[in-house]
Amino acid sequence: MTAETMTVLPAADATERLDTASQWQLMRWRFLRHKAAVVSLFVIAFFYAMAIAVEFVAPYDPNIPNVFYQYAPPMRIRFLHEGRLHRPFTYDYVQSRDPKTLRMVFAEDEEQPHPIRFWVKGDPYRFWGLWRGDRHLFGLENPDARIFLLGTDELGRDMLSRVVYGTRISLSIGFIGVILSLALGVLLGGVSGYFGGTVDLFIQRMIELLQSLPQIPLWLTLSAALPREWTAIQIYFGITIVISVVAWTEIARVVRGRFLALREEEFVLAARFLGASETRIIFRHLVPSMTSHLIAVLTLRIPEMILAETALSFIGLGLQAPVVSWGVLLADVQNIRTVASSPWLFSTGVCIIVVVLCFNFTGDGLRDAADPYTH
Amino acid sequence: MDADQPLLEIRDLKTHFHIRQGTVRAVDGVSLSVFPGQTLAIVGESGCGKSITAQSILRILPRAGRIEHGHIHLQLSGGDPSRGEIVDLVGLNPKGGAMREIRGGEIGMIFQEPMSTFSPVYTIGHQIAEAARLHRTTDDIEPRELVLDMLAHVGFAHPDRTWSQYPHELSGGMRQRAMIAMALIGRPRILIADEPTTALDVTTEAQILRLMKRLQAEFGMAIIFITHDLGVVARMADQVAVMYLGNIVEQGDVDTVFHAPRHPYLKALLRSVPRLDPAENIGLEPISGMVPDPFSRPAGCPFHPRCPEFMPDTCDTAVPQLLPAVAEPGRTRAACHLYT
Amino acid sequence: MTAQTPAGTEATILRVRDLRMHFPIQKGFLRRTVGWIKAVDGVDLELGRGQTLGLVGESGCGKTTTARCILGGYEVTDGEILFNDPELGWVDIASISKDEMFSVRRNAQIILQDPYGSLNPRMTVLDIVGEPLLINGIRGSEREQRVAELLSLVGLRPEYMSRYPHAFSGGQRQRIGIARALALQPQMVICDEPVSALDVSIQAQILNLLEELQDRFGLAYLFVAHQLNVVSHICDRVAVMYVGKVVESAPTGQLYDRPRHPYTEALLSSVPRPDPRNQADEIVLEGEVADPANPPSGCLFHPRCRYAVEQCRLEEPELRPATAGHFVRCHLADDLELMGVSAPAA
Amino acid sequence: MTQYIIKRILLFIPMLFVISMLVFVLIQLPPGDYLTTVLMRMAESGEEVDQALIEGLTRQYGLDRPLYRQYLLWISNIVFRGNFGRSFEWGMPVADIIWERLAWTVVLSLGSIVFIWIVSFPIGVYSATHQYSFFDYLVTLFGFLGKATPNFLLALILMWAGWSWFGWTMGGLFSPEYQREAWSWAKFVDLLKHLWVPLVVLGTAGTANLIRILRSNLLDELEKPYVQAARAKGVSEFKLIWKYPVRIAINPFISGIGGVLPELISGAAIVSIVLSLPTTGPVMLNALLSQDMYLAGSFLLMLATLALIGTLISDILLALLDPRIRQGV
Repeated sequence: MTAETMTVLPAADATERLDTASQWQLMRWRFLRHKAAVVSLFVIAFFYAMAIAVEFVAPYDPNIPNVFYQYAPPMRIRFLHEGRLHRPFTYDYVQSRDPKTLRMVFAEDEEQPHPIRFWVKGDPYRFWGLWRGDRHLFGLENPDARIFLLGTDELGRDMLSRVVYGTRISLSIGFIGVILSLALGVLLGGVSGYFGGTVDLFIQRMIELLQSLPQIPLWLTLSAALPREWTAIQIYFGITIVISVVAWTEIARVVRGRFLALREEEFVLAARFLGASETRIIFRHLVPSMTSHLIAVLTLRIPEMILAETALSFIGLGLQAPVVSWGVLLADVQNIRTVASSPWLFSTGVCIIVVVLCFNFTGDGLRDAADPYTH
Repeated sequence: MDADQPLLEIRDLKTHFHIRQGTVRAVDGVSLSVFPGQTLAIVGESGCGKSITAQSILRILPRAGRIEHGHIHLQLSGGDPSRGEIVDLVGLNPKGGAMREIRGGEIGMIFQEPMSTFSPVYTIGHQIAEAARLHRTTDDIEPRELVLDMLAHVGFAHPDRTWSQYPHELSGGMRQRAMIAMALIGRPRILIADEPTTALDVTTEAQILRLMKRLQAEFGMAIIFITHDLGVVARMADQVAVMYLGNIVEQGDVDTVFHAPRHPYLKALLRSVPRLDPAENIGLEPISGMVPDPFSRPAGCPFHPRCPEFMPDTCDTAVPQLLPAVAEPGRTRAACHLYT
Repeated sequence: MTAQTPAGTEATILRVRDLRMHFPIQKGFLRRTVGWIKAVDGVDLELGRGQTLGLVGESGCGKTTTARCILGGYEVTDGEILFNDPELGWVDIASISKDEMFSVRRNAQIILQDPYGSLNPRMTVLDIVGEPLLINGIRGSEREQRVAELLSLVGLRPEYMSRYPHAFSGGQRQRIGIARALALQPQMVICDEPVSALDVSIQAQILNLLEELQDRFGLAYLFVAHQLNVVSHICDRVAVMYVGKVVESAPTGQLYDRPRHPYTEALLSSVPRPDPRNQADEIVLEGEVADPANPPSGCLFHPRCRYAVEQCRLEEPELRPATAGHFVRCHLADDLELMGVSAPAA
Repeated sequence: MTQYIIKRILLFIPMLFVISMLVFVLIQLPPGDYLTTVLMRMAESGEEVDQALIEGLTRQYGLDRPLYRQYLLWISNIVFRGNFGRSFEWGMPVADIIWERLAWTVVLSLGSIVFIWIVSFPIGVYSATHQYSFFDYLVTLFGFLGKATPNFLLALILMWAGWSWFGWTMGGLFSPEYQREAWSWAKFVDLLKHLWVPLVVLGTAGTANLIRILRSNLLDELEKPYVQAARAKGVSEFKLIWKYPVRIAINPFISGIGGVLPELISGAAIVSIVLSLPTTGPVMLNALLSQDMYLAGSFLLMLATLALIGTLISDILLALLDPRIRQGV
């Protein structure tokens, strides 16, 4: 009986609330105690919200080059102009060539402040490829000036816009990939655990086999097999499928393991003795008992898929420019010397680490909360 | 060494657990004496604090548990036998050398789960020999000889085969025998047995109980026998302490405890046990209600909400003390307001 | 306490004949069957209406497997499980159709041992106790009404029905389990170690409740347990199992007073009694329980039996009547004078 | 024990067989067969297409035969003649290319395992026995960070940091001057100077992971009765921890080798590309990009074999360590 292993319950005056608390309520209470997980969940929600509305959130079209702003460093948001408080604004850059290193140097033009506004008109886009629009979350009042909060790349494209656009591809691959592997895993793992016998034996051996193969070389080989002439969207789904084909085995194992363990539970036995049908046992007893675990497992899988896409695109076997994904963006920083002089190119990397970290924290929190009945 | 002098004396022991939900007063003012060669049974239902008392003696409490108050005086062996050196275990560092000497050397312990009290990856011989090396280090005796001898003592027909067996190769009863061998190899003068037969079948239990009695006669050690089974108490104990919610509610010699119980809890407990002989089996009288939540202990006597002899304004206000300080012959000491 | 065998078929609700349940031992990559565990190997039982039959034995003797076979928990290897169903008449559960089994389950129910594991923690008490009702088409307020009745029947407050199992103590959970078993007003309830996991004081509460319910509804209990004192308290008849076989079965008083099988004798004398003045001179059995995958020859008990003779090693004894209603599986049953539990003259 | 090992090895062979089939299917997946790719290459480089060569290749790989015959030909060439086929990219037999690179892959992987063990073991044990201490939190945070940073990104960060702060160019296993040199003490020292970067990069994620696993396992084990029983016989706390719970908590470590090896090999594939190491990764990637499938397939086959061997070794080690597994309980 130690502090760590006991379910921690709210104060004693809330006993009635606790007594009638369902599994999900208990889980929520437990999860909320895990501060890092809660914060992480918000961060993830923020990123996914961004992924949904990239066209609107990104200030510019990610593929439009700006010849005058190659490798421009991030601009600062300022509040003081000529010593006086001013609404948030930026200064534009004037560039000159350093006489010694011959590199372009950017300096702020402190003459002219460019106020930042919300809901501004900017580059036209098609939201989700369907609806036309030209409003952006924020931008400069002056349509001719530019704001680069995360700097620009070698073609002078806005890094912030690129990172934001990358969010959509990378995060959705993680999500869709997990759903695909869930479908495969639940189907095969469930079948395996439910029927047992020869079917189980066969599927188990198959899983072991797939798991013994080194993952990344397998991914590489599979992605290399995707036809070259495929369009970006086809490649996108192709890569998602490749990632899921490798990843479903773990989920299948979890599903099967839980299924087997739960089938032996006394309450399942009790239901059977009551005359409950198989369907009822599966959907009323087995499935609810494993969902919470499954959600935790899946949450921990998503970052792995995001990383897989990143890795594949990074080395050129995944998505390719002009598609903008985090992996594609990272491919740009392979040249260390460029990064050394323009470290803001690493902002993609920071995003990846933050998102993956948050997924891991959330997943951990969910896993701890998944079984609120252990003592 | 004087037989009237207790080997081990616990005075007003309080062991509390500090966990997130609050403090659990698992042991709350327990005083006990253990005399040489005698068996003291501590009996009570789950959660009454009997195992925590045992763990407090050996200072092997779980992380959240702390001894808050009290003394545990142990008379050490060696030195001048008439005086003996007395040490307060509460004052010792639980990880220190002095305490480790006492564990296994002065006080041995056996546990409930014979399945999991041995590490699965070492042989039985190795694990017992380790204890032998810790407490019986003499140059002229090989630990192996000692262990084989002890294994034979606890009833292994082929000690040398058992020596190289792994725990999973033994049955539950055999494992418990091996556990006893391990606890006794250091020739402790006190053996703490924490529900040693609860996980065993009744015929195996009989084997183990008989074995313990035989070994006690042979080695002359005192036994602290922790159990919830009144039958086992009746078979094994000389002295009995009945615990309820961290307190001793009644204490006395075994015959008096069973035949002249005084505390309403003990009386009720005895009435609620089904008898083996169908002829003696009349209706059971269960104790109403249930053991209260450890976080919301009742004020006053902890048993008062379930007590059939509850006296308003007395039982729910003052905590009854275990009286009298010294048991009168033919009388137990009971912590109950009926007797004050 | 009547010590009569239910003679006529109509007084009998369950008759098990030569029940066998063998489990395959599978090993290796391809899970080949390398042997059989004869968990239940020729069990005969008879339970009268409104009676309680105790099934006792040590762990692994096959008592729980027997109980579960009776409710169609496994596909039995061999034997008959005849149940006198009020709607279907005599049916053999061992070879019954699914639909018929569904109907039988309304009249034969079970209370499981583990009060923690046997209730789905994700369902409210209403859903747990109401599950059998729902399965049989009783829904809505009618179901709620019934559940409320059942809860008060087992001594729980009906307001508790919206609570989840984690709100209850072990004893209360076992009451919920009993309410669930009684939901469809069965005639026979199998109690699979219903009080083993409970503290003494709670155990008595549950035993009294079971007796009360039996009186009220005329239930027949098959009471599976390892605690001989509990069995002695609640049963009319007792069957003792050893390694998959019934070795002795008799009315409780007879069995405890004058056992006829050496194993029963040893079992009874092993039980520590809560009275220091009345401690039996216990017969301590040597050795270990036989391995059901690899049983000894002849009488399964002979390696541990202090009365064993040559015949015991060679020949397997049959279960045969020693006196009226007292069956025993021992070659020497008539010759031995075995010790019972009655207090020796002080 | 011997019986157990023999059984495991006997199981290993059919596994390998099935994997080789899988690999063969994989290398057949890209559109177009080997021959058309070769012809296309030749046409691109303006070489004369030699009819005899075409026939030779067709015969050698059985390209006019059904797929299963092609497979049998391929696998029997590998098994009986050590002939993995020919890389047109390199213009030489695959066998000549892969062995040295495989050797480096093994060296790096084993080196990383040693690194992972040395680092994670004491930290994991300390962290579990001092739960909720400052160091424990620090380690946990490091664990999460290590898990969240893909190793190629870590490689990039290290290289970037090395370059911008110290002006180092990391990457490769040797300085250019030793690249073509014969082995010497100086070359070995040079190797060590370079080796730590890939080891750290490859080892970080694994270390973070193992610390987490060890910590949580050990926390479970510390609550077990056998630990209390050992404590009750007077074993000193230090010895107690290392001898009893750690010994059990180590099992996932051992079985981890089976999983760590494929993971390391996997991770090494991309890290090697970033750090331009002479391992399998970069060559395999090139082979895949240029559809040099016999080369890529051979790599995949060999890497899978390595991983299988890892599993085999860990199974055997596990059996050595745990009598319950050894005796098939």
